[in-house]
Amino acid sequence: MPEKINITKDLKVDFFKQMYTIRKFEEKVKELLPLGLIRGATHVYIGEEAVAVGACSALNSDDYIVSTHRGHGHCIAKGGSLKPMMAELLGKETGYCKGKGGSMHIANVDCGMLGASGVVASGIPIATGAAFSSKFLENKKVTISFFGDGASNNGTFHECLNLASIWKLPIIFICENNGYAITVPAKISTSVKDIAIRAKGYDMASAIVNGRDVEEIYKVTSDAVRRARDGKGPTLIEAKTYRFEGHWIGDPQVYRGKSEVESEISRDHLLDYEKKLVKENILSVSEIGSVKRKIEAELEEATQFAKESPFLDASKVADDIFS
Amino acid sequence: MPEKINITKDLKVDFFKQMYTIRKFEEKVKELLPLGLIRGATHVYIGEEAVAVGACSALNSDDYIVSTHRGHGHCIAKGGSLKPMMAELLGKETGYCKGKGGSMHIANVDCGMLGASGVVASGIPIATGAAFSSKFLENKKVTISFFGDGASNNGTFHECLNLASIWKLPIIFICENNGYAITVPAKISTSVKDIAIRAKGYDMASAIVNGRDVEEIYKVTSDAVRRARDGKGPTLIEAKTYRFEGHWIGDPQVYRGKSEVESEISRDHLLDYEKKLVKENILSVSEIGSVKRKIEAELEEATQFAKESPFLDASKVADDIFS
Amino acid sequence: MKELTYAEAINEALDEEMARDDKVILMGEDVGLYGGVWRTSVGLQQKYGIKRVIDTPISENSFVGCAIGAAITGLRPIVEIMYIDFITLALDQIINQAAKLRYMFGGKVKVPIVIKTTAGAGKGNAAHHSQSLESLFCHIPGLKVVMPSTPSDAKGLLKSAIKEDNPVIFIEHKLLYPKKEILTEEVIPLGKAKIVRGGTDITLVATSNMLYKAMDAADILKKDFNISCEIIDPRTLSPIDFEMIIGSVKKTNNALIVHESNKKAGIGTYIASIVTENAFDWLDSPVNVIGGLDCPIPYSYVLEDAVIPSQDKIINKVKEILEKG
Amino acid sequence: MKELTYAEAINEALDEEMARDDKVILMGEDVGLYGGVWRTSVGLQQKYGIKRVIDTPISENSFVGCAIGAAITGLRPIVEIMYIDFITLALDQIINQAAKLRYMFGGKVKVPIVIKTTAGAGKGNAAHHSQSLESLFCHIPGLKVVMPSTPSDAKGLLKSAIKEDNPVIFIEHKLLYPKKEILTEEVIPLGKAKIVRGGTDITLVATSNMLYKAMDAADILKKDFNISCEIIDPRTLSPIDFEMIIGSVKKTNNALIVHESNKKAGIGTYIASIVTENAFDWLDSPVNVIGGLDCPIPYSYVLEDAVIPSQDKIINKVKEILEKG
Ligand SMILES: Cc1ncc(C[n+]2csc(CCOP(=O)(O)OP(=O)(O)O)c2C)c(N)n1
Ligand SMILES: Cc1ncc(C[n+]2csc(CCOP(=O)(O)OP(=O)(O)O)c2C)c(N)n1
Ligand SMILES: [Mg+2]
Ligand SMILES: [Mg+2]
Repeated sequence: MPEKINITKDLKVDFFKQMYTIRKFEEKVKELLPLGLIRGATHVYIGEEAVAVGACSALNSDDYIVSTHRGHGHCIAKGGSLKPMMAELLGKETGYCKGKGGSMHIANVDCGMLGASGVVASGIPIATGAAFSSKFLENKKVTISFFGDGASNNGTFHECLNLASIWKLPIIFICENNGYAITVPAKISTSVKDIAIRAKGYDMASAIVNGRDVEEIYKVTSDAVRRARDGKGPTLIEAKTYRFEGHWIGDPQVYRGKSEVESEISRDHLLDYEKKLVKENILSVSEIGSVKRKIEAELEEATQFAKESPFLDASKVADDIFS
Repeated sequence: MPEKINITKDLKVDFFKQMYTIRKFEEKVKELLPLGLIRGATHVYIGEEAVAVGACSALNSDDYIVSTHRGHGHCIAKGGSLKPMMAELLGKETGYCKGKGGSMHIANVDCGMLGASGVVASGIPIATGAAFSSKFLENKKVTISFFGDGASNNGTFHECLNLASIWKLPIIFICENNGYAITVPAKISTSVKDIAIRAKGYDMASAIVNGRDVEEIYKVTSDAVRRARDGKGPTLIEAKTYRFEGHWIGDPQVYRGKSEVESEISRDHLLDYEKKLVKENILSVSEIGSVKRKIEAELEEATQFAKESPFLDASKVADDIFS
Repeated sequence: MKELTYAEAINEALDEEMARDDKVILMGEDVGLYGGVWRTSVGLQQKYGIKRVIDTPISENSFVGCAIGAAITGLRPIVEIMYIDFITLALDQIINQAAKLRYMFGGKVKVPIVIKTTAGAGKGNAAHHSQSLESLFCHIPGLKVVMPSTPSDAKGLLKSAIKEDNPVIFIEHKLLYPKKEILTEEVIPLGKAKIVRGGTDITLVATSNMLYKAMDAADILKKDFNISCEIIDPRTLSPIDFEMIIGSVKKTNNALIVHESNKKAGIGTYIASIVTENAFDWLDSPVNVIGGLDCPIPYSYVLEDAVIPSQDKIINKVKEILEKG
Repeated sequence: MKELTYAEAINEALDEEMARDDKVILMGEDVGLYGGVWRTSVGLQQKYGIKRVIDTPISENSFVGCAIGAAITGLRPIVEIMYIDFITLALDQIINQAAKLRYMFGGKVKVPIVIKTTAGAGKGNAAHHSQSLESLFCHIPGLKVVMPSTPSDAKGLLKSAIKEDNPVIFIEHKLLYPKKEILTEEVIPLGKAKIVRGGTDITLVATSNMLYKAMDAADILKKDFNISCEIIDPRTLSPIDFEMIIGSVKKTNNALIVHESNKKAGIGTYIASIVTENAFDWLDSPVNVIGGLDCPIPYSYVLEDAVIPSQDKIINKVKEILEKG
């Protein structure tokens, strides 16, 4: 791990704010779903916040990311605003996608978030293409492609790592290895324990990071970003993480033991990071309290905004197919 | 490389016969194509004979292989007869596929040759499935999946190596690395020099063999076959080989230098093996001569048979779609 | 006589066929321990073991291909693709291998494989989890395509599909899983349509979940406008039972086809066209087709509702057809 | 005024568009150094460099997806899929990403990508290198589908496709590459059909290589039976120029559609159905469709000939239609 990268106090505060925002956003989603305000398959990011936050903080605002079916965290970490996000999840005209995309297609192209995708692993080629563009246009932009452990068994993973390697693209592949693909444990579907080892098949740099350690993720990603920007090619980073929630709201989680889940949740990086900031005298307990209240208020406002926004009129349903 | 495997004199003679048969068969194909007797995309195996012969000789007659678009050599090595093969290439009713398949779909299911395929890398899943069957049925059969260096960049390669590994299937993946995919050199399309290294991404055994050394291929494959039969799972074998001919008849071969081709062809394993048999006192020069004449005569007979055979009547064109 | 849901009926078909023939296996994502996200394989891994009910990695093209390879070497695999939208990843193996292997090899192999999946919108799952792609498969020679609308049909047709020696694409509808019915316990042969309701003024051909919209529309057409609809559910879309459909149209002299997938280059206009070619002189009006709007499926329910053929659309089209005719 | 082959005309369109706009790139297998197995990109890598004309690995789904990603971030990629049969590997990216990205994102991106490929039988390449799969793309909302029949159309339409801000599937025909013509040098807009030959008795709608079979059939029908055919080449299959087709049918009162792909759930019966819905009262006979035989493409020329629509089949069908009508 590159030690030279310095993390300022402000950045640490920012890490906390973003992780807390994601956590609270997802809790709100969990609340609105059973009410029918949010519909359809919706996947929350609770437990994995540090990955998106650490990784996206290593990017510039005009760099790109391509997300997964579990995209809210990535969207927030890449600078997404809560109002159009929540409005999108409620299917409203004021949402990022006018209510046409919803949770699984949340996108905020203006801040380089090129979209979530409902088809597992299908974002990897799109990300590879964004990196291809940046190299072609010599605009020094870097792309992060997020995907899960399950996705790493899909053919596009292989094809794109090969493409990125032969073309030396400015891209970082971040595998969020949370150990499961819906109900299927990685150990029965994935032939290697460490997905990072697959980088060897493409002569690619790789790293394994603790997916609960936002600072480590930030540092390792920053290093990969620097190398990508310098034309030194792609990196595969595997973040070992854990999904605290079921794959869907109400998931009986027959595929993992209660004790496993409890023990994982008991090591909550968000609480730990809060304590760490206090211990390092970066924020006092009361400052933390006010940061939290501010975020909660913003979230309430966003929810209100989303609820009050109109639906796009049905007469416009067939707009936006062609430009 | 496993040294304990013994190669009998008879087997060595057999290696030579098969390689010579393939060479002559392909030369006949080259002769018949411009005459219009054989049509369509047809890919000859000249230069790569040792791979099919060494590998298939390690199998039992009821084991399976799945071939590629370059399938004549595999078909012969797995016990295919020249008459129905040549008849198939001439599109005749007496061909293995009644003239419906042709060169790119040559198959001889009865001797475990489950077919060539026109779609690169598409045979890998089929082979994986044959191995799945054998494990399921506990019939101890082993499957070889042949494919090229180009195919190793396709997603199915990745997906199937993962499947074979997690399910411990009795399969051997043999990559015929001839350095080119049509006109595209492996060095610009393939991120690693040795495709065998990709086995690491699936926790799979692997080996690199000299694709001109039929005995080495036989030994390494035999070892992998034994392990597969014993339930010890799959192996990836990379055979470094070279295609002496253009990808198609008349290929101007702009993608590789004349001197490269000449130097490669000058090291002809078939001539070398002939000399070796003489040197080892396995066959005399005159015995080799009569072996050759016998094969040539058989081939003439097969060609005659194919020419004289009727086409399947057009009225039967839509048979064989459903069973 | 027992009442089962569509999901339970499918589960029962799988169970009975697995009990009958130990070469029948089931593979797909989450079909094992969990019993499938649509709950159609609940209990099967527990009953038949992990050897026969297999959770796969997310490798659609390859596990379908693997099933094809297994099918030509002695097994009878059933593969689940969780949503039909993801079948796009497996189309090479389905179109180029499953559909063609037997033909390319001159009849030397059989390909007894069932690919079961689910289609349709209505759950707010947006563009990647809501499509109706049955027409793609109907276009490909060498495949059979089944789309059951009722629990009894689902069970009866799935049992036939599993017994079939050729590749079958078996398409469920995600809104139908909770639908209940007392099972008829027939084995239903592939390729046979069903007259769901007799009528005299117009033939409505409706597939999958659209059957219910057609029935509701027919109720209102009868009650409010005294229009009598004959309703046919083709059940198998390839091959299609033209005999029954054309017979009905020759009687009613009018026809409307309703399906959820897009109209353009779809199965509906194919039916319309063949009916027209064969019953032109009997037609009082052009055969019409209502399909889903020519648009990806949007997320918000306001928009989603606007793309799926509605009862009102059917009612209005029937009235328009009969007024013109 | 110069005479060019279909392949050369395509090459010229690529060349001119690459010269005009330095964001236009070309990627695919063997398109670079060698100039493409169909010779449509000869000389382009030499002229525009390996940065803009890129030989790819055999990774269809991913290099198409990569091109889509590049398209939404500022480039204008053209991707070649060597044979349309292999596009099955890339359908997830085409159907789920290219066709839907703009819509799913509420109009926030443009997807200016051209996927060029070749279709059709006739060269003894058998089942994996001979299909006509255009209908699959016509069925998917969000894609435009072009199928030129002449060198001038190939050039004019490809130039329009490259300028288009939406995904275009551009389907060449492998038998047409050597076809020569003095180029008209028009830029041909997408979505416009062409009346290739005026006539009064029946409208023949023929796509791609079938245009020539229709013209030959029409010659004989004129000469031997005094039947006058109006021949329309739709050129763009999605969106389709129904105005011109329906206008013609209202004049001739009869129609036959001919394409090489399978009839079942194909573009032909869609055209037939829409024409019938809109011109029913003008029709003297049912609109008919001739498609390829419902069969994988066999290898031997005897069998291959039997699956492709023939001049004789067209002649017989036209006579049958007009006798009945
Ligand atoms: C191609 C495809 N196959 C299956 C699915 C259904 N599905 C949705 S999420 C998921 C699991 C993905 O696992 P992973 O990549 O590890 O991501 P995670 O959900 O764990 O974040 C699956 C199988 C899908 N969306 N796309
Ligand atoms: C999916 C697919 N893409 C492209 C092609 C066209 N094609 C035929 S052979 C070939 C090269 C294959 O290279 P490799 O796997 O190395 O095998 P080799 O020909 O060298 O034996 C290509 C690209 C194809 N048949 N299938
Ligand atoms: Mg996971
Ligand atoms: Mg090669």
